Amino acid sequence: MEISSFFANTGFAHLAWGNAAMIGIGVIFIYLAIVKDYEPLLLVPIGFGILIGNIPPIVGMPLGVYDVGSVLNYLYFGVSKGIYPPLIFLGIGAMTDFSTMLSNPKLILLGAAAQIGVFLTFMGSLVLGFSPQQAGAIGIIGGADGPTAIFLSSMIAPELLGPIAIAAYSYMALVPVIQPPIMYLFTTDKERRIRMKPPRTVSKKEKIIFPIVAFLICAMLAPGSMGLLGMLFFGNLLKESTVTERLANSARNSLIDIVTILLGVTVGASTQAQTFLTPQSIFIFILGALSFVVATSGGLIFAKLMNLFLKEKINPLIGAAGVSAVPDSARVVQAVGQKVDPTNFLLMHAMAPNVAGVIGSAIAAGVLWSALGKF
Amino acid sequence: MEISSFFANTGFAHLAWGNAAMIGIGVIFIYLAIVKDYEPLLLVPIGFGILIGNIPPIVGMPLGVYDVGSVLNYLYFGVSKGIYPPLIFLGIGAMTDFSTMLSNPKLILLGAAAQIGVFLTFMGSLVLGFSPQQAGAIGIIGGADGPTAIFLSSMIAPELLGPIAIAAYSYMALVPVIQPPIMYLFTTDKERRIRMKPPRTVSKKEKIIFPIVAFLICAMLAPGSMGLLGMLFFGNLLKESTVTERLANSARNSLIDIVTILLGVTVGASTQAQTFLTPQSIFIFILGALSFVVATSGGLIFAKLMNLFLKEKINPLIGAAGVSAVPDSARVVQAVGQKVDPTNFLLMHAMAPNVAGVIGSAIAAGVLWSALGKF
Amino acid sequence: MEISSFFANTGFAHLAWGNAAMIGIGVIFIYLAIVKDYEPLLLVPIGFGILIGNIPPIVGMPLGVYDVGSVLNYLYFGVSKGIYPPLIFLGIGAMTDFSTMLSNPKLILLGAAAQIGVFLTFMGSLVLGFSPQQAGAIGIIGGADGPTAIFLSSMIAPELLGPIAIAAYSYMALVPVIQPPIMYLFTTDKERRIRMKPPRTVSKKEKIIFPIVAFLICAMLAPGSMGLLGMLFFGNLLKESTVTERLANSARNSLIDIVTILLGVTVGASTQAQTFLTPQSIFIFILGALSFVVATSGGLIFAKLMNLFLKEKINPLIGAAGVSAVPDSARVVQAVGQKVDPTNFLLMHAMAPNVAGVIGSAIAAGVLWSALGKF
Amino acid sequence: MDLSPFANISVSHLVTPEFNAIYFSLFGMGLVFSGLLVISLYILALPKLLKLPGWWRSRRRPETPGAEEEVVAGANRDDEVLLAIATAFYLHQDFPEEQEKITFKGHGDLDSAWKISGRVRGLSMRNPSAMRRKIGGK
Amino acid sequence: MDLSPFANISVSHLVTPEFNAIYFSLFGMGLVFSGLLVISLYILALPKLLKLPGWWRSRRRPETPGAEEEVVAGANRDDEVLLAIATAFYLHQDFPEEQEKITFKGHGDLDSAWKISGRVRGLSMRNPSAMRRKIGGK
Amino acid sequence: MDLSPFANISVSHLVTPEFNAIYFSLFGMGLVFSGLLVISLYILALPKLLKLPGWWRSRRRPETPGAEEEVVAGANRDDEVLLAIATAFYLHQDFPEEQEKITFKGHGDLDSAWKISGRVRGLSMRNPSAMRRKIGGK
Ligand code: NA
Ligand code: NA
Ligand code: NA
Repeated sequence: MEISSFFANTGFAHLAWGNAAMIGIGVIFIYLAIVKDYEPLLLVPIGFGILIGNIPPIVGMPLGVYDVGSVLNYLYFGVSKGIYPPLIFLGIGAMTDFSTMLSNPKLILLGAAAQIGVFLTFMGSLVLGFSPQQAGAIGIIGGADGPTAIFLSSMIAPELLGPIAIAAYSYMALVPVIQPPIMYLFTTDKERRIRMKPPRTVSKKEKIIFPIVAFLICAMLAPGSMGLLGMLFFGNLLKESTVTERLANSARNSLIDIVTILLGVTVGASTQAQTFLTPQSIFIFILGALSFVVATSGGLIFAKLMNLFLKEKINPLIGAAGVSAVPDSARVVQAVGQKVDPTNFLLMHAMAPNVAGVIGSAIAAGVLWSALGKF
Repeated sequence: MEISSFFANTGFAHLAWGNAAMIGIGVIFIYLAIVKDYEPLLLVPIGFGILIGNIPPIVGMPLGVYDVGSVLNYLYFGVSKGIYPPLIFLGIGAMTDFSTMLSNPKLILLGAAAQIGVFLTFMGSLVLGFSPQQAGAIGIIGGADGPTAIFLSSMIAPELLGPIAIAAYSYMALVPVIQPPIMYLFTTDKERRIRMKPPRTVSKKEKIIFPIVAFLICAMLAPGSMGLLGMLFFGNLLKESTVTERLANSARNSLIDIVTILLGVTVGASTQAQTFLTPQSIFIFILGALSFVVATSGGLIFAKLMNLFLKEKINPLIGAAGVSAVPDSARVVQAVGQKVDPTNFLLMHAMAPNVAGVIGSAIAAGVLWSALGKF
Repeated sequence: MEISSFFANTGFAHLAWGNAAMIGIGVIFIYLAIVKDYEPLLLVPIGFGILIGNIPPIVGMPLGVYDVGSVLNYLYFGVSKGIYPPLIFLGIGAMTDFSTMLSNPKLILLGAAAQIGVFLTFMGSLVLGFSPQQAGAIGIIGGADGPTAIFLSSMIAPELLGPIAIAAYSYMALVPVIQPPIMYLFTTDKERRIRMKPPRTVSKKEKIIFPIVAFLICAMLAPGSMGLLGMLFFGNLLKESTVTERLANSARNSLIDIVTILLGVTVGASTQAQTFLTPQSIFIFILGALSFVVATSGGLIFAKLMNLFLKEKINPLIGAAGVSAVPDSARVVQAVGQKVDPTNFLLMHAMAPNVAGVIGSAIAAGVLWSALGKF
Repeated sequence: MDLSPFANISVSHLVTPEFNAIYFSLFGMGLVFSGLLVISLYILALPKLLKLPGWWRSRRRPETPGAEEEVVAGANRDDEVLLAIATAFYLHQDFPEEQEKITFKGHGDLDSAWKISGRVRGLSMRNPSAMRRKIGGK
Repeated sequence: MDLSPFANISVSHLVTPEFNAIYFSLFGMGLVFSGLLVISLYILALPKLLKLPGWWRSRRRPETPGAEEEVVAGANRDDEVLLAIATAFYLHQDFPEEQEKITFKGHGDLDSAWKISGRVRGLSMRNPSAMRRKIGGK
Repeated sequence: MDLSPFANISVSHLVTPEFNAIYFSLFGMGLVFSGLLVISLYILALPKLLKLPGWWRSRRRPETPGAEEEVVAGANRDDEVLLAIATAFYLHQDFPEEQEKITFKGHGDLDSAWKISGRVRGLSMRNPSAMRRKIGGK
């Protein structure tokens, strides 16, 4: 066995420019997370995962997420089989308070309107020559929910999981940069000043019954959304039931943390330059950006449409929260709203379309899966 | 691809009455847990799981626990392979205090007497035409320990796992309703007034040595009980050793919570009407109720027998705690005892047969497994 | 089915002297952990695991770690596939403070010097007739890091995993007994009195950038160390990044605790006398002891060498901390140093070579893996 | 497609014999809307449903449970309190030096932590004021 | 069996050539009883066993450990205290503004949280009063 | 080898045609040393690198962010405070009896616990004194 073969084994020998570029991207993710505080809980694990994934591979040693028998491959199992996303939804459900949504149900429709981004991007992807399955997985980026995007692409377009996941999380992190310009474009100063009356009190019993009924409705309409929404509403029932607090607590802490760490680092590690830097990926990033723009616009415009019929007007800004990316887009609404009127608190109202958007894109994912999963 | 096929895919199209009935049962479980506070940590997850499991299945989409490749199927793995029960026993061991048992060892025999319910139900099941393996798995319902029942049936009668698990947990939850009448039937007012002298202090060293020796005794006698009792006593050693507090803490909190959530929801989801609503299931529920009655009676009667020989009498009510269902049956003893004498505290004394009953039914499970697992 | 066959099934019938001896060893492990407080978080689980593993096996019943389909076999999967060690390193990274190392980088070399123990033991093992793969796995015992030893042997010499893991953890626990004599042998009273000036303050930014750069350096030089060091430095970034505190918290608490419990008990259970009590195992324990002696000596001597060139001398005792076994060997340094000068605080300084030793042996493991994993 | 990514771009992909993407997308949006619409209608209806007398009774029961229940529930409520006192006293005799700690442990272990959470909740639910809250704030 | 569940009911199932269920059930109950009986006998015997002088000595040792041990254990006990002071002082100079927080962190990390739990326990065990408790309450 | 463990002992195993263990071991130690050496050199160099002006600016920015950022960040800082007051007030009207608990829950849930940790950190980073600490203690 030759020493020279050692140097052949050291990463330097194989380091491709692509890997160097990806490592740079990983460092940027970590930088944005730490210094700009963009979705740090996601970007730090993904960013470090990108570093791990782009250490040039060694032939014959199982190291990467795609090498059968490697540790990363075992941990990646939860991504490739779509196991992590429902578990994350379980934790999210256990920490979500649906009361603002329950107190003002008409705002829920804004969460539906934003899903136009999903379907327009789906069609755009078809035009660019992606297969229907791939197009569906790319379209769901517009849902602005990382777990939903990972779940659907693991089911119908696993070959694109890496770029789709990275695109989804990147744009979710960039919501404070992407959305404001669109919000200014589609709303007048007068509209941005609209105040909404404080939401009514929601009884404990309404909160307890909601997740049960909402689950049945969604699962009946789109069984494909059952995996994600089942866990989301189950987690919420654990939270609201008042008798399972310790379970809700573990679900929204240790469970979701551990799954987030494993999902983030393995998704990051799945971006080996060799497979990641392709024209397809570039298309996916362009389409992803488009989908966020369309989704945001859809929410804003639908809010203005609703105002044509509503007696007490809603502030169209909250339409932008329909893309979900909980709770960042709701914060952006709050921030933009306060710029014109510092005493106007839109955050609570924006949370309604925000969580509705999560449900909406899960339903959309279910529809895409049941339609495209077959053939 | 026809739109009509979409409506075919929406659950409504397939909704069978059976599913509707099961969904009703799931809602009742959740109602009992929240309003009646019956075993909420088990009934809420199982109840919601029943809802998930009875959304009518879609052909060609992996959604249910039995569909290979579905998320629920992966999570159900821990049930079907008997992995979750030992982990739950690990957590239970890390939160169980055996000192009342150590301070009054003769009460341990009450935990053995209650296992008569296991073997009589076993014979009853044979008479009803179940195979020996199925009969053994049904009999263990009388052990009044959900994890033990799931573990044994996953090993020798996986085809009945769903109904057996549901029966076991349902009756454990109903212990406050099932046991009192039997307790009144078999005990006189005078017996119910018997007071027992406070248990002696147990030294730390006794507590530390106990799980080690107890494990060796049980595992030597019934190696089949090793998986469950090994974890139970291991968890208890972590708790008592005084030097592994942080491990015991994680075992009795995040670990057991996470496993309980996954076990509960997947066991619930395994009750699809199509496979669950069979004459067999009805027999199993009848036999399960019977086994609880017999087990309770066995404990009460044996306590009265012991009093024939003991100088200082024991209160026969605590015999009913021998069925385990920790700690509910011990609480029932306390409650019934206080009804005749509000200043009589039986809870501590009832904990001894109660935890002994856990060990007893694990041994019984080991015996049944090693006898029936073979042929 | 004969009753006699039952007695044949009870453990007593099969109990071999080997099992009895191993059970004795398990009890001793637990005794040392509880009474002597030697690495209790490892020895209690391993010790109890030894008890579980040496209940005489029953033919036809899947109970042991090596029986396909048994619960222990599923839990052992994380050991046999090398999944647990990186997860433990993740937690260790999330609790390690590299600032003493950052404040006095030259001490890092002591952590390299101690790795001489790894390679001399490797050669010694070859001489004793072990295969190169086996020899490499045995050599890494000298790294004094249980997870690293388990990871490497699971990759290149799975057949020796049991004895290697037990040897590694045993000697780590015995560090307070093994090291002091060697430290007295190689150092003069005058040297032991050397005081070192307090480490400089390390900026938050240095702490954040360190894990990223250190990972890239190590992974490029020895890609085989990527799995372990990737998780170690990732965990450390979660800790230092200041924006992912909740993830770091779950990693260093529930995650590492749960994995430690499962790893400890299954590694212990893998020591069935039938496979464990072999001449090989005896050789492995002799070689393991040797490796600890050599590693300690290597660190001490290299420290004295450095003093020949350094203006401000370092206390050679801290060289002994280069073997890692974090943080016990650093504590031993502190204790021995204080014996001659009760006001001399070496603990902080000893932590630098101590954590460097962890990195050093992970690199060594990477080198051994990439060299021996092939043929 | 990797080689010539732009070669394959065409609007014709939207409508193929076996799959009409435009038609499907409209349907999909429709389903998303109808799903969330049904949910919001249900939410609007719920408060009224909860007002129905039948519901009141069924929900009221816990406040005035049946005889059998009463025993258990009632007794439980008492013993929680009395037991604490009894335990504290009995332990006081044995480990005077570390009263609090052990008292807590003793209680926590007897009435296992695993169940206590549920139990405490249960009591608060039986407690009228908590119950009132549970039924709807006022 | 699903079709005619009642057809297959018969007591004859209890005793078949290859499996005698009654016999087996009696044996099973016997095993359960003997297992728990042995445990209770052991529990009865244990306190007496622990009284044996030999045990005392072996268990006493930790209170008066051997020379080598003494160094380490003794030193450890001191350094925990002195180190805390030293650390507090040295850190005070560097980050006066956030003393507590960092002091705690600094200490917690140096003497890693991962081990501190075990360590603290260890100290308490070497501490005579704690030891006394450990040996049996009085 | 199990049968005659000592039969197979020989120094010749160290150097075989396909594998020279001595050579390899020297190389291995070399690699370990070089790895840790590079790390220590990097650590020595880092503080000087961090002094470079370019770095300062890029790191300083968060203290004086660009216009767009300012809006969001600034607004966020305010709303955290104002929102707390507003929420407390609005909730006070509805559930006077359990103010604290609900106030906390309300806030904790709206601005989800899942994100709050990151958010709070973020604010502290934008807070100058915290920032100073982050940049290096003095
Ligand atoms: Na969405
Ligand atoms: Na039982
Ligand atoms: Na080491």
